Amino acid sequence: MVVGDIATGTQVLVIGAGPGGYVAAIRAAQQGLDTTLVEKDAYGGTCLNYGCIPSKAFITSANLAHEAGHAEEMGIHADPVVDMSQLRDWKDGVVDQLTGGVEKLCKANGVNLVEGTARFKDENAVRIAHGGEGQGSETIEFEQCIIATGSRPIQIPGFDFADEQVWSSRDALASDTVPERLVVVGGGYIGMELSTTFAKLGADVTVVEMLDDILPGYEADVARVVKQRAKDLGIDMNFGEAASGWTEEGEGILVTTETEDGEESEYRADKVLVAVGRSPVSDTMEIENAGLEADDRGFLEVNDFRQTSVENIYAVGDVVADTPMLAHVASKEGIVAAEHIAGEPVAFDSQAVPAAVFTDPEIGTVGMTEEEAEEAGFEPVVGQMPFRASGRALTTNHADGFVRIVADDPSGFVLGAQIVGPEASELVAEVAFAIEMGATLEDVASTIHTHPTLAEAVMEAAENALGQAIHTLNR
Amino acid sequence: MVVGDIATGTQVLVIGAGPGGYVAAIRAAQQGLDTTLVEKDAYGGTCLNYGCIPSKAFITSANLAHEAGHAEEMGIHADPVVDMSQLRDWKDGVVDQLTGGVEKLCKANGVNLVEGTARFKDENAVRIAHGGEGQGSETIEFEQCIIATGSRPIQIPGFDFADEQVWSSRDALASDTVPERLVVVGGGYIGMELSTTFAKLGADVTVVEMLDDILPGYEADVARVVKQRAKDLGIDMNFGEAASGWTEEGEGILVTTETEDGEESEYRADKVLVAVGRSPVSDTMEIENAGLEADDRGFLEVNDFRQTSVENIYAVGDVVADTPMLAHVASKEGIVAAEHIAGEPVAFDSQAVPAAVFTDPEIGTVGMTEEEAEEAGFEPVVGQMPFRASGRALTTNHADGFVRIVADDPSGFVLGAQIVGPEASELVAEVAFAIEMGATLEDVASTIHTHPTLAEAVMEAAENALGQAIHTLNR
Amino acid sequence: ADEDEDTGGRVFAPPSVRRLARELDVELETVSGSGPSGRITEGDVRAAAEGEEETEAES
Ligand SMILES: Cc1cc2nc3c(=O)[nH]c(=O)nc-3n(C[C@H](O)[C@H](O)[C@H](O)COP(=O)(O)OP(=O)(O)OC[C@H]3O[C@@H](n4cnc5c(N)ncnc54)[C@H](O)[C@@H]3O)c2cc1C
Ligand SMILES: Cc1cc2nc3c(=O)[nH]c(=O)nc-3n(C[C@H](O)[C@H](O)[C@H](O)COP(=O)(O)OP(=O)(O)OC[C@H]3O[C@@H](n4cnc5c(N)ncnc54)[C@H](O)[C@@H]3O)c2cc1C
Repeated sequence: MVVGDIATGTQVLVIGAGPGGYVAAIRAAQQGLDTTLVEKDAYGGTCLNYGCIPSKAFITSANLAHEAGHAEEMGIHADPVVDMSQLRDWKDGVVDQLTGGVEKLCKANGVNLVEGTARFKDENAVRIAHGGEGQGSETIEFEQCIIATGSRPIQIPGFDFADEQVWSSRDALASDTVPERLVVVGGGYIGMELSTTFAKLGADVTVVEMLDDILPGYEADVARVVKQRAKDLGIDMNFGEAASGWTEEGEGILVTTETEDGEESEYRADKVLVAVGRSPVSDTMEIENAGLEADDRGFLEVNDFRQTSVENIYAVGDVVADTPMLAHVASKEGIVAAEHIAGEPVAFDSQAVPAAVFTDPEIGTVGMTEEEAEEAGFEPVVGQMPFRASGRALTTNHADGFVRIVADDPSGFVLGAQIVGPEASELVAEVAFAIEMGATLEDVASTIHTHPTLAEAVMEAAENALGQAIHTLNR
Repeated sequence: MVVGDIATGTQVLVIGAGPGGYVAAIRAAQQGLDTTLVEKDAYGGTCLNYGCIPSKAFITSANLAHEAGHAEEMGIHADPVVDMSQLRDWKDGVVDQLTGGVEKLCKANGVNLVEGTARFKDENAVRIAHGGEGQGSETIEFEQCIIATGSRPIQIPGFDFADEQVWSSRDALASDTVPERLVVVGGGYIGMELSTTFAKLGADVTVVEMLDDILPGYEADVARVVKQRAKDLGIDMNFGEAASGWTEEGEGILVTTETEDGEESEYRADKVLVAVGRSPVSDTMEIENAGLEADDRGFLEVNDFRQTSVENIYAVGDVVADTPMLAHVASKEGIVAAEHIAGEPVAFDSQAVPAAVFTDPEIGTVGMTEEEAEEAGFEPVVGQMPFRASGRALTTNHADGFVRIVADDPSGFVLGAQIVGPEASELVAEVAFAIEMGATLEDVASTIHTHPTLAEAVMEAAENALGQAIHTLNR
Repeated sequence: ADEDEDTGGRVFAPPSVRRLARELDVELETVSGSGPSGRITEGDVRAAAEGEEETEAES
């Protein structure tokens, strides 16, 4: 046990062990740098503990149970019951396996692990406050630092996550019961993933969204496929309404919303999940002591190498301004920062960042939409393949949605894709790779794709853009 | 109704409407060529009617029912019952939708459709015998012909597909009952796909294979993952035994096998499925009248443009020698033949042909194995990522298997991949594309892959080959 | 697209080529690609780097 303030030194100090920080630390150690990783809560950060992983575990089980219960068409007669506390335990097991893995991988690569909260003393040292009482503190001096402190859910007035009726996404994913009635505030990707999941698990779900559609940022025809399915699942979606507060009522609660014109509505519920976005965590480390300043929303600005305004201090992940708050962006930024410190000729030069939404069906997008391509000065040509014309999609009984590919004319360079449908999260990988490679429509169209697979739809969309699709009519 | 022999003419005549023929016909028509497609049985050929599509439909339903019934770990309690005749009807519906689609697409592209059996009169004409009696016959003169007559299941001595106890894959996929006990002769991909499917649907399955492993042609560590799972499903696998005959016994049958040393074994069953391979169909068209000759196994030899020894007669698909008997190969060859006729600068120049096996788990392979790369004169470097280290795989509860990528050292050019695990059939698409693009390990490794997806494992395998994997230890 | 339009920093070169360009201190924007549709290849970057050296040696 360490008591009193002792000082140690490290070449690279990484603050936060989420997918930004632990990846940065491992890569730094792989580059031969003496590396220390500080984490105040749990290895794996938001992603492994409260985000990507637990949500996808819940989604798998909810999908399987729901699908099996609704597959009479395919000859399957079943009445699945989900034991939510068993599901929670299984999910916890998956999380433990992965976070344990992260810890082991850090150690195996020679990363020094320190538990505690890091606060800057100056631009070359942090003080670590350990969690337990009387644990004393520790000063760590560093040559370079990588800040990877991530993000937290945004709270809105009138809804306090401390109340047991008010859920953050983290609370929802820790639950071992399914509320009978769930109001979800926010129709973004986290809100829609959890709405779908809880609806499939048997909750009566109501979504309240301030804007006029779900999944802002996605094109209307992409969102429409998910919205239609959500409707079919019985999810009640209400637009143009902002949640203003809640009160207890009988056994449950009453959630109040308000339109811009001041019109009020009330929704009965047992829990209210607030999923209106996440804000960066830049206020836990006394960054001002290092001469750093966050922007007005709390983000840190960085250059192509992920350096902040203080040259030897880098920032990666959700805390960084201007890049999407996604785990794989955090990891990529972590790699860039670590390799840059090691003197490698790297930069965050990705041409496109893929993103997935694990709703029903899934969404996978990468690069530019047709509109964005036009705005960027390209002359976009677009090709589309509906999954209802895909043999593989029909045999999986999931044939809603489409693959759309956007390219430049006449160069044929692939610029983007919007995919909504089965395994969209996986299918987008090929297009992301095509974009990074500077590949053309012809490259994609003339590569043999295995039959019968969903990936054929990517090829068909490219053929369609070239006016020579086989399984769909060319315009 | 046409009676008597009338002669019509066409620029391009395509014989057979499987994935080789219908794709060739559509593409030829798209090139502005006057095109006629002759089919004696059903649009879509083996693939859509009796192969790829019906098998995958059965697999989907069997998987869903079986998974839901074995997911207590994830909290799902269900006892699914599969109504086999309902499943068969659903499968038929999918097939009808797709074959109807093929017919529509042909017409929409301006392909003339003719029903009947084509036989060569000479190298510029075929006679069409129509199916019904008294339908007369028709002569079609052509400038170019594309033969796409496909393949049929091989029969072995002692097993006649005409007997109702003896199943071809086609019979198995037409069944509306699940035999209590099923003996499967042949552990190739069709045999193993159907063994797994019927085992999950409740049959007691015994596989008899002449060689000493299942899935000949796949590496041992790839086959092992599927074999282990087959064992866990209760499939009894017997190697080094050739099926020699069967007799009726009581309600069922008794299948006899023999080892090389003459040792006999007997297996009780209700049906025996013979899946020992397929042979080309080159004997339905009197090819000798066109001056063509098949090799001793019945295949037609072709050049890079899919021309046979008779310049204006092309051949594509299963009937062609030296390329794998796969639907997507047939389609690619069809496109090459059609475009070559149209004068386009094409050739069958694919660097690698991906292939998938839809067992549990799936297999997806493309390009060279490590051994093949060595034999070809490369200095292979190999990278691997086990799915048990993949967050996405763990959240789907399917974490058996791995992604292996093979590349050349030090150029880094990607040469191949062997994938066994969840969605392997889809994941192989990215590597196939990388090979066609002449991409390097670094290109794959530094492309951002969405988290959490299985496709990340492809990136990790590439990183592993470069000695810098994050989620698995580098050697 | 028109050659002279500013297309938001998009470069058409594989990641490995982009890295090589940084390693050899070559500005990708100044390299004309010899690949399909003008895609920049490893050879283009190496040639540009050598050209640079030659120019430097001459001056
Ligand atoms: C419900 C949900 C679902 C999601 N699904 C996806 C998805 O499917 N795909 C995807 O890409 N993204 C998803 N995300 C987003 C993803 O979780 C984040 O983008 C990702 O976790 C960001 O990684 P990070 O390393 O920047 O930060 P984090 O993962 O937030 O990790 C930051 C870490 O820093 C620690 N820390 C903070 N301050 C200090 C300090 N002063 N000292 C020491 N330690 C400190 C924190 O305890 C935390 O562990 C999801 C998020 C949620 C909430
Ligand atoms: C159970 C099973 C599962 C399979 N699964 C897959 C898979 O997952 N992926 C994959 O890639 N492949 C799979 N295959 C193989 C695939 O079906 C074949 O590779 C593909 O069908 C070959 O296409 P083709 O066009 O060459 O021939 P076919 O599809 O066999 O079509 C040939 C057509 O020609 C017609 N014909 C023949 N002679 C004449 C004549 N003289 N006149 C007029 N018409 C004629 C026939 O009636 C037939 O319709 C599977 C096969 C089986 C049996």
